[in-house]
Amino acid sequence: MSFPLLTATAALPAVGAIVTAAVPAARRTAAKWLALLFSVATLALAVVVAVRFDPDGDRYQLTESRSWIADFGVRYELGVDGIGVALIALTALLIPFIILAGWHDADPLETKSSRWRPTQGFFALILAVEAMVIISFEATDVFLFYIFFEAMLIPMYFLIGGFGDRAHAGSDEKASAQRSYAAVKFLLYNLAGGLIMLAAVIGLYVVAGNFSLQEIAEARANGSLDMATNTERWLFLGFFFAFAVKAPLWPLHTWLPNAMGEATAPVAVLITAVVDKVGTFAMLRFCLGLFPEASKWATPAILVLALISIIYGALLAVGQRDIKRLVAYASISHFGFIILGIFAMTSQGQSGATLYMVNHGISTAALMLVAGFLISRRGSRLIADYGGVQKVAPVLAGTFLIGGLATLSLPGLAPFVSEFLVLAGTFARYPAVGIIATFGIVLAALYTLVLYQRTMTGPVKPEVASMPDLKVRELAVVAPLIALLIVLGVYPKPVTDLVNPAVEHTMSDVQKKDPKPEVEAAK
Amino acid sequence: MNTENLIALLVAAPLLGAVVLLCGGRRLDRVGHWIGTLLSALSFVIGLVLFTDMLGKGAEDRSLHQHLFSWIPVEGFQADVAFQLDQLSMTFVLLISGVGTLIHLYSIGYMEHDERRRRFFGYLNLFLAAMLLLVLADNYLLLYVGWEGVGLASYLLIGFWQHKPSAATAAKKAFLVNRVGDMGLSIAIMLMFTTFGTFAFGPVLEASEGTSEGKLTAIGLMLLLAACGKSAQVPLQSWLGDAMEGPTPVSALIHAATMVTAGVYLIVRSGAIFNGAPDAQLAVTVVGAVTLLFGAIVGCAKDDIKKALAGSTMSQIGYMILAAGLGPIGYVFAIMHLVTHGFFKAGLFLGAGSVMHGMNDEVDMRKYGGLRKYMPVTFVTFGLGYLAIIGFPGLSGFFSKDKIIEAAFAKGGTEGWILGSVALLGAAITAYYMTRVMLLTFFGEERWRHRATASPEQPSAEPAAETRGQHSEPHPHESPRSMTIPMILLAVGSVFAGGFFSIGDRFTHWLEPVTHHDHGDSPLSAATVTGATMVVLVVGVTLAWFQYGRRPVPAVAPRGSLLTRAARRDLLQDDFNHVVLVRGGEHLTRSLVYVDHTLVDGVVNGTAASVGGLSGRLRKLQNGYARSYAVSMFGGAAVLIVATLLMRAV
Amino acid sequence: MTALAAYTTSTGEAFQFWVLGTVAVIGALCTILMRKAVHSALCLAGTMIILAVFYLANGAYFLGIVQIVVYTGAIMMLFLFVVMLVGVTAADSLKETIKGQRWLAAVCGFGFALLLFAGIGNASLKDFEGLAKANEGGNVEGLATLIFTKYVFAFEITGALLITATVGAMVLTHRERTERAKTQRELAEERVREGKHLPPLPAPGVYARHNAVDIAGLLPDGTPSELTVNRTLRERGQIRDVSTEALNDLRALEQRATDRLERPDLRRTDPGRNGDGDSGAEHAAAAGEQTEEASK
Amino acid sequence: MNPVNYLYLAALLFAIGASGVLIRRNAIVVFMCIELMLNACNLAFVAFSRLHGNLDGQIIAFFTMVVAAAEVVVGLAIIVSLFRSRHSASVDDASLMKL
Repeated sequence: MSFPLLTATAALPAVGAIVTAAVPAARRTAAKWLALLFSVATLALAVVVAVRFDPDGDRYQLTESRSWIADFGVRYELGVDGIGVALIALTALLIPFIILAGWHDADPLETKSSRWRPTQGFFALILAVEAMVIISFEATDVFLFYIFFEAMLIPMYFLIGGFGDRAHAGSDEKASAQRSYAAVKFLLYNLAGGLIMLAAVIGLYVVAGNFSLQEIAEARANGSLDMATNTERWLFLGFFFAFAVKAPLWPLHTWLPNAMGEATAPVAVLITAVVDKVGTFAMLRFCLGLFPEASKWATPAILVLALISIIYGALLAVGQRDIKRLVAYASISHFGFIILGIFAMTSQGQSGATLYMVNHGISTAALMLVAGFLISRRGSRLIADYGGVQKVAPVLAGTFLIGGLATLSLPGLAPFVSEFLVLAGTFARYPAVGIIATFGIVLAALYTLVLYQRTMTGPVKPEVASMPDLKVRELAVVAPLIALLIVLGVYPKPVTDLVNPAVEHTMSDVQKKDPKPEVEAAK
Repeated sequence: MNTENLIALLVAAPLLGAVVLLCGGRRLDRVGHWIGTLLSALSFVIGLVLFTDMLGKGAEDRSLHQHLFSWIPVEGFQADVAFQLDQLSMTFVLLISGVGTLIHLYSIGYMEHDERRRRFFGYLNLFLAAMLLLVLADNYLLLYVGWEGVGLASYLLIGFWQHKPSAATAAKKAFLVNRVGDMGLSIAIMLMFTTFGTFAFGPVLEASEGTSEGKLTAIGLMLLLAACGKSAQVPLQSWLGDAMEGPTPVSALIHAATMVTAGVYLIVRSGAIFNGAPDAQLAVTVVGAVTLLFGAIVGCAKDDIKKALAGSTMSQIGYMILAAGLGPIGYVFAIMHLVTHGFFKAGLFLGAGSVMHGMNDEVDMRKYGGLRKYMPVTFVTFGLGYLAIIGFPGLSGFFSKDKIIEAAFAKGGTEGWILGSVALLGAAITAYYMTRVMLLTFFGEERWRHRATASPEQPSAEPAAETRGQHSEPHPHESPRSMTIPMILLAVGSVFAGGFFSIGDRFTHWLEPVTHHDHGDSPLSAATVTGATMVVLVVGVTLAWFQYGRRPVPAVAPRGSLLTRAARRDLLQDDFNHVVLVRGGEHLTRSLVYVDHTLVDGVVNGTAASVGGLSGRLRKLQNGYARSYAVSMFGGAAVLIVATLLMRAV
Repeated sequence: MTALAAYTTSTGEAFQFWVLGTVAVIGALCTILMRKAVHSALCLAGTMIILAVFYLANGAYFLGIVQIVVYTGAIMMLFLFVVMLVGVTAADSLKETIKGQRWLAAVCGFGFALLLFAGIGNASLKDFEGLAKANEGGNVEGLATLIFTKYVFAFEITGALLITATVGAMVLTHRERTERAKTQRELAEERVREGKHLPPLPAPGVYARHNAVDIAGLLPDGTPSELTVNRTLRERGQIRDVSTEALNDLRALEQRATDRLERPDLRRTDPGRNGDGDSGAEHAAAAGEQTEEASK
Repeated sequence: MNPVNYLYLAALLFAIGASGVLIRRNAIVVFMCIELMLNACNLAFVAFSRLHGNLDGQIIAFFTMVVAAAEVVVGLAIIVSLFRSRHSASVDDASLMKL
């Protein structure tokens, strides 16, 4: 057996987390550098994975398989398809920026009510999350996936509840109260989903006799394992519920605005750009892979929910007065698009959805991190407290605008490609749904531009008059992301080539063909 | 050398300029404007090169094609980055890059006192790049990129003076309204994708013959929606008036000459689709006709010179759309009017800018008057533009507009009569309001002398207005060379372009391969139409002269008739939007926020609370007294015994 | 008849069962109903003795004796000992603290009894072997053989258990003095710090008629002072309050004194100094008389 | 008379003892009630040994006594130390199981 590359990719940040956590409190900066080092090393490994991965090869590559809990047929099975590779790359790519952006977020507070804040703990937790996310992108054993899918919650809980945003409305006590509320809400929602999923996992074991994704899928394919229709539907619902909470899909979304609002900007990015992707990814891999029939059965309902998410999230984003909550609701709307693309069951839709996961990660990271820099300068999350920033900090405003334009998926920036693919894919099968979803792009423009206008333009507010422009560290965070947005918007071919074969596999899982155009013009 | 490869450079040059200028930082402040101007000039030169090269070829094989790279390759969905340069595109390329260059030049002088001039030129270059991409794309998706790109550029430029809330709002409004149009475009593309499996011009337009009319109508209407958004046609016209918040060169370039005509380009480009969908065509003509009158009426009422010109732009584009809706009869004239309009309207705007420049950025025409002595060049150029737009015989407008009116009649049937007469009416009103502008600005007494401070209801467009102007009496003066030269060149264009095009139907033949022109059978002879046009022209002018030329003009606008007041408010369309969309939207979002907080969240919190309460009640059982535990133990034992007994009994 | 005939006992035993059984049940009930632990213990002892008798009647001679000796003799005495040691708390107030506890208990007990009855009732317990055969070698010998053959291990383990129990009891009850004993000075300072009872506690009231420690001394106003009596007595509520009768005695004495000396009752005519003085003298006289009476 | 009555008597005593355990608060009395229950069991054992005609029942009863003795010793010790620590022998005072 060759060098276990995937294990290494997942293990490296875990080791990094332990090492970082072990750094004595006095050596705060050392811990930061260590964390950064490890995350960059992980990125390097991820690149190796992406290079070693052959898009036209088998469905799952770089596979590893060891027996783990023999009695229950639980195996330590890893393997990546194109989608997995793309998302692992995204995760490994974002974490260094998150760490860099959060460089000072966990420093001890200077306020007199300051509790001692374990700086290195902050970074250790981030690395731990990275490790778990990566391994859950790699796991091809349902049980293995489930374990890390759930374990992720613990570090996230501490990240949200422990290291709050310093820029809060009201007193420290109020802030910490809101923070713990948000953290607990996050935990409860996801645990509820997880428990239901656990039931479904056990049910799957009872039905299928093992946890291996590939074996079960094969068994389903060659008919040696046939579930009763209702069984399959219940299991599907069990899985889907958990993923829909994580994704988050309306009406299970309310934890996200609280979490993103209360957490520091980097952690918010970690939530929405990295952790939540596990949910959509798992829909694609497990829901469609294991329960194709049930997926098709549930598609109409899910499409409706996705539509509601898109429109509803956008409208609420328009209504927000808090920058971070606004971004959160925007993300809800975007997740609606992703889920729409997944369940449109067309190859454009699914490629688009996968691409969307990557692009949304990057664009939200850009927007949210810049917003974080903005907030850290003024010390307030309320849109009303800003105005005319563009005058005093043009670079900050410019990056903010680009992030916003990416969020409203302006052509030429990465999200446009994915969003249009999703829309076209959906439209091809369900024209009405596609048209309604298209309204989302108008609303996206509305909330983005309103946000930009209220914060950046207009007469300069006295509070922001002395606001410094982006520092080198911050620029180092934002510039690469923006460059990436533009590059992927102009030349997304590398990613699509990576994704397409995987999508074809999924399409064959659900035994769906793309609807043929009425006029074969091209031929 | 192979000329295809130059096409990319057309786009690349201004794009490079934009990148350099926007990322370059302050060190470029002193040379930035020149870089921008040179790069746009460069793309104009490249355009000329390609043009000459094209002229060298036969009419049929003039269309060039350049495939750069595959953009979005997905199963069954192939989008390429590829350019197509045919006669239509070429016309636009020359117009855009030419006028663009002139306006760059103009801006050097106009924006001299603005410390963010570099950024301004960056935006202008960005606009040029996007606009060229729009007209050069060989598929609808790439066109969409350019389409949104120009939207972005116009957003940035309208809101260039961001410290003014009005400007920021106007920019946002423009972008949003355009987005509605873009929605139409994207839906149209999706329809094409599902119908034809592709959205490249070639295959789609070929295949559109054999396609069901219903599909084509749907696509056509969606394209029309897009065109309405971009070209400020009813019902999506509301943004154009506010867009005048932007610097005047922007108004000239984007909101008069080029971007707003993108809709016309889209419709003409998709001619094949519209030919297959008469209903869609009818819709197009109706929209055109309505906007034609709408814009003209608005133009009559505005006292803000730029807003008046904006109204005129609206109505002129209405003409083009109307012509484009007429099908093969009208395509050519639509484009022709587009080009000539590009010249004279840009010239008019530059003239207006020059006037404002000399008048301390005063925009209220009622505070002008008698300026011809002070700024002769502006007066002459503006006057030529004026003559051109009202269709004075021999000038550009005359030819193009006249042709459109003919074509309208040539549509035949009642439609033809209605459209034709509407066009005629429009011509009359055009003559009226343009004469009004002319008289108010350059003739009559000098109302700007010893006048009180600026009237509050007309906030001046330029930021400096707050500092200088207003308080001191203006000293009208001619603008610097860099501003007058473009005006002169444009004036030349607006004088001769029309004649040059239509002598021997040059333009028609030039565009023949794209638009497949056919002369409809007009119920009226060309002469009759021309005569009619002349008559209405004279009527309009005299009317205006009676109203504004003879009597002194009140410095503060009289209350005016109901129609006037409505027209001042853009025929209440904004109020409608505000009441219905803005207010309604606000209430909707507010209520949704409430719902999200109380209902969706409330359900969850409610369950949590109820569980908490239940557990609290259960907790009471655990009173900690050993004896009560003992009771339960004992009871349990009893139950067990019962169970066993029953078991044995069974 | 012989096969089906239920094994019956002699009428003597039957009579004995019915009489003693009733007594045993009554004793048990008293055990759980008596307010004072001592009484409960006594009732229990009675019940146990009765049980011993029943053992004997059932042919378990050894157990019968053991029951009397070990249980009633040792264990119950141990109980009483502990009661004496601990049970100073006055009788349980039978007022139930936990709501519904008593009813639940009653119901449970009653229902449980019913269940057991039902169980026994429908068990087939018709024919008794009788211990005649088993006991022919003597009951004790029989038990002994069983203990040392069949149950030898259990027996040994029981021994171990007993040892453990003893050690455990010692450990539990043995109190290691962890802190240094306080010196008198420290105690005094503590008292001062707490600010109560700086002087030693007052002595119980001592009178000629009854000078027991369970009599509270009287305060100047004639009310008894709790402090003067031992805490244990106080908790047991075994204080005899003599304040009233003492006062009555005084009043009677004065009455007699006035009668004997035939002096007009000044107290009513002119209450004054001399009046007070008289009463003081009378006090002394009364005291003198009392001592005389006590000495007789 | 049928010796089964002894069993009934044992059952009755057991139930009484049990209810006593539940009703009384004084730890000592509770203990006595437990003793009562044990004795009831012993009676049952003895009756059973008579029923089966062998001595095993008595042996068990014997062991029960021993165990009971041990239990009493330890239990009373516990009560004593309890009383020392909290000056009361009431079981309710030791309601520490409540959070």
